[in-house]
Amino acid sequence: MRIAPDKVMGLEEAVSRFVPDGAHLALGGFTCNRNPMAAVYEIIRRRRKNLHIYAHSNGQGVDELVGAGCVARIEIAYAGTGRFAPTCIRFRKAIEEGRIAFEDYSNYQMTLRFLAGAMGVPFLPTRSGLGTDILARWGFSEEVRAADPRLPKKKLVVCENPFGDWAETDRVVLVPAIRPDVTLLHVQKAAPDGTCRIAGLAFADMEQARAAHHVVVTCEELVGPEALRDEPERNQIPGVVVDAVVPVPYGAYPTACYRYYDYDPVFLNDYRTAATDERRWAEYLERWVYAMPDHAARIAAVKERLSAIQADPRTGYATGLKR
Amino acid sequence: MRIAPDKVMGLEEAVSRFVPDGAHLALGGFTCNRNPMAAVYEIIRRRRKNLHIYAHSNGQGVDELVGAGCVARIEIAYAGTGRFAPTCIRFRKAIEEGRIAFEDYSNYQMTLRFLAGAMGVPFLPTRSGLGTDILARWGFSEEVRAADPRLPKKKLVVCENPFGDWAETDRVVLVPAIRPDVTLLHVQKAAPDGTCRIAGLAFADMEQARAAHHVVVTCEELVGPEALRDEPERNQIPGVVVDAVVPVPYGAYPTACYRYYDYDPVFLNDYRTAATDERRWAEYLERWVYAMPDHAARIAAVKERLSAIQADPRTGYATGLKR
Amino acid sequence: MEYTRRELMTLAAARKIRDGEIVFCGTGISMLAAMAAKHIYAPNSVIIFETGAVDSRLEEIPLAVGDPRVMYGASSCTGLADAFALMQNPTTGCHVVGILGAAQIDRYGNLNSTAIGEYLRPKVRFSGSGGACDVASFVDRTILFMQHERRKFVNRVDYLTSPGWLDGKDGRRRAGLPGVGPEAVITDLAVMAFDPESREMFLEAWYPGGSPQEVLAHMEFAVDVSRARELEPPSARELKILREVVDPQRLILG
Amino acid sequence: MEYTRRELMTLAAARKIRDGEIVFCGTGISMLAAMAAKHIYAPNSVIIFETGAVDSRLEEIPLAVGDPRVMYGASSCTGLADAFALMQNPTTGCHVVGILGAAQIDRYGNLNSTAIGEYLRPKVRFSGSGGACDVASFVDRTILFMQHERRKFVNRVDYLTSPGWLDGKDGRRRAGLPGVGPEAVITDLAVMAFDPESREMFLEAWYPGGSPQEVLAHMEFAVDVSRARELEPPSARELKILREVVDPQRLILG
Repeated sequence: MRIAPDKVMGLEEAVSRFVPDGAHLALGGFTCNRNPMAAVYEIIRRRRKNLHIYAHSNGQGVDELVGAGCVARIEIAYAGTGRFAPTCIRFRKAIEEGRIAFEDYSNYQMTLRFLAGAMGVPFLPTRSGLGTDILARWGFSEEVRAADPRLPKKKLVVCENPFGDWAETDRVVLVPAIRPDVTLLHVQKAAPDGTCRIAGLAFADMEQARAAHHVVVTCEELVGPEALRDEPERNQIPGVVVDAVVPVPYGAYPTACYRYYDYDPVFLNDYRTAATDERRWAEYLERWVYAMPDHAARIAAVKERLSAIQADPRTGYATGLKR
Repeated sequence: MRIAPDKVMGLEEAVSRFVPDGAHLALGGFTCNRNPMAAVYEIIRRRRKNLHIYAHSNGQGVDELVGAGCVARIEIAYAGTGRFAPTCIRFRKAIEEGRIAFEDYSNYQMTLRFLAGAMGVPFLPTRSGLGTDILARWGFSEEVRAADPRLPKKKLVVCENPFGDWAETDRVVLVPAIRPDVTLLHVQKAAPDGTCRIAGLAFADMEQARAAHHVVVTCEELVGPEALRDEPERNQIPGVVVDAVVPVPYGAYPTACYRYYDYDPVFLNDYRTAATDERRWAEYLERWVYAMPDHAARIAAVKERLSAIQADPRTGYATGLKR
Repeated sequence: MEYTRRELMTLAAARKIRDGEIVFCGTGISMLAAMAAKHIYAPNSVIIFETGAVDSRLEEIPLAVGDPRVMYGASSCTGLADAFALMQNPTTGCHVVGILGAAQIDRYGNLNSTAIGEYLRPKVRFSGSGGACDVASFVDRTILFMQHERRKFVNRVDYLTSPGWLDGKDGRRRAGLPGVGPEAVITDLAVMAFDPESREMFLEAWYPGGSPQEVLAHMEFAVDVSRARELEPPSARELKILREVVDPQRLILG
Repeated sequence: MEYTRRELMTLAAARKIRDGEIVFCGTGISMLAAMAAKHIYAPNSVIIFETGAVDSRLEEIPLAVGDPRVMYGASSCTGLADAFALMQNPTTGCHVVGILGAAQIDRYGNLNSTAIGEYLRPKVRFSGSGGACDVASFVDRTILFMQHERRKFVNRVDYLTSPGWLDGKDGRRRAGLPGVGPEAVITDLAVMAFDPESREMFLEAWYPGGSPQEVLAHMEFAVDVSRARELEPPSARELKILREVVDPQRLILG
């Protein structure tokens, strides 16, 4: 959080200030939609290490960070991008080869963990997971937890209902709060003070932003200071919780940004091919990330594809897109 | 909840079907804003008895229901309408004269209780109220609670943090879920299937609607079945949770309805005068509620005042209104 | 009329959806089944996604639950917190039918979509629960999609991601779970159901041209086949709507 | 320059608000103080309401926190759940100053806005907590408004609605409450503060024309007056902005 009328800065500055090595990081968006990809690529270009990632169903962003070796630990519910990669490929390899530590939750559990952080409470209750290995199996041992003040002492706790059988519930699972150092979001519109207006589904962006100590927002359009104040009920994120506002057109590419552009099926299919093979993967990173001075250069390199993914004003996506 | 493409009905039918004597009832809106007044007056006209009310900061609606003798019990955080009545007058009299049972909570506690109901969990945690009489003093005794399956066995429970000192929290207050029989809301726009679009602050309407078994929505404008589906992110309430949609212009009068009309300071000041005296109060009820066949008649009786409270398109309220 | 097994799977699941139900959709074939149900048998069913879209119109088939196509024409689009609350809340949750898939299933319909082998150093890692564990925990009944392979119908799942009937009988109730539980498993060979007492899987119907023996040969555990019959093949109308309205590009039908 | 006590009260509270703070507003004079602070001393302060409005512009003075005027020009307008979460969350909550009023106060700044007499059958019933208990529980510091009357500054509040320093010293921490606690009480006679060790109320300043003796005569309990001084009267600029910009209709100033 930061209170200032103008938080506009470049992506280099925002990543340099708010995403150091070892940062605990949450990513907005969902699978192949509104991932903060420009910020992800900037993090990879800066060769950040030892990141601790909190994710619900993050697809593309998580996979590229893991694949580039930026991630030491991840708490996650789902790593996939739908049909393009039912399981994220670099994520899968990293786990099968023992290169990252990880712990599994469900999507609702992760959402509630962000919500608990946003609410400033240590936990929230749910019935999700009773009887499952999500409860029984921990990714981080009791010893690792005891040694690290950034990890809760327990993964999940089952609690008998202290109100008897109120709400016909015998017991609930308590999920511990997450308080990321920084949450990265990509939104359609933002004002200089950080006020954000998200079109379409907000996923868990609201909870992820409010849970974090710092929030970096990339946006398709930077609007004037007053432009979003005429209908404040349409703004999901108030300016006060945001630290940096970075205008980045196509900042979610190759994932979708509702009402602006669709995911790029050509790129995502090429990505799958690249991710499957070590040599091709190294080439991908070199060509598409390290060699690019910034996101604008990356977008310029695919500019012939952009017309195909422009959003139809009626549907908000690229109607009839060859997928 | 009800799944049907067309839930439009008259207010008589909606109240008759969903608000029987003894119903557990939640009211939307806040103090002098967007109270479901048309529905409240219909309930009074039908001389409903023994209602159990769940309210956060409900002002006008609660006061008129209590004053008309419809209410047996109330769980509440705040009864007032701002400057017009810092404490609701009929509410105050009813408590001082021992005519209703009541129990006090804070606004956040009540909001969380509705949210817990909406989430289907028996309780939610907060730090609010530690060390206070809101925790220590119960309005309904342990015996009353034990005898009534509609009341949780305990008012509030203090719980040590099972995650140690996670989130720097030693202990939290657990607040029990509320599941009203019916929630009454007044919104700006609704579609026949129950989809609602609220302009401006939603208060706790979203949580109150989702917590309830049934939801009756009155609306300023009934729109076509497709009219709200172009921008679904602006609809706070999905059709599935709604049981009845009742078009009632000026359905929140004399409280405000953002972007449609302001509260009526003349009426609210007259109301205060009436509420203060038993004879005048009986006259008020007779003239303004019982003698009116419906809400349209009531609005027709004040039609010369309506121009003064029309909302300014720029501000959403009656700019410069003499208050 | 010719049809593929994938088409029959889709229709076998869609036939189980009742009008007026809320249908929770995952990715892939479960999306097809929900759309087919709405277009063929259950016009008043409401399709919801864990991402927060309620009553989506789905003019084009989404390739993920985060696909912008799930937002089209919805009654509301909020986020995950709201969508899962709707399913956990018994008032709405008990009208929800969830459609899920997985990598492994056991005789009680418990699902694994996390890992094969050791959890911490698996032979094969999958995507993880996503919303599957949540849906399987909350909603009234679930319909499961599986490929019918011996390595997938196992005595014990390597990781129990999403609760089925747990250890059978009243296992769900004992664990504190609401909802009814898994109702059917739709595979590329058969429709399986669960015994109302023991909660053990049994064969409800095999696909035309197949046999109970073929089904049993593709499972690590044996199931009761005494109640089984041959499934009705798809009608011309079912196939027409599936092919022309639901997935004309054959993005999921293949 | 002439001024009313209500004007001085408003300004005495407004002077305590720092630039860059988030100001939680209740109804009435606390709204005036927040607006005066923003217009006079703290242009980058952010006014929030429990109803969910964040960074309201307040072109006209609201008569209640549910008044549609709180929505004008805000950065976001959601609802109560979100507003209280912002205050309970330590990241934002520790930048919030809450301005509250009550019917009774004790030496530790504990507030009663519920009832005088027996709780279940009170002599006088008030509105109840509203958001006051929540704000007093969560936020970093609070500024309290009181009428300075003997029956209001009492040895023991009849009902403890909103926590101050509880029983003094580290009482808040022992109870499990975050935040710093009450910082000042602004009355129609004086500004009171709290001792950093004992957390007992003491007299910080009396109003021009008054005296410490006058203050003590209006309280049931005695307080230390040795640190007291006379308060600076309002400046012409303060009064001009208060009268011409903040409440030109004198809706709250009277």
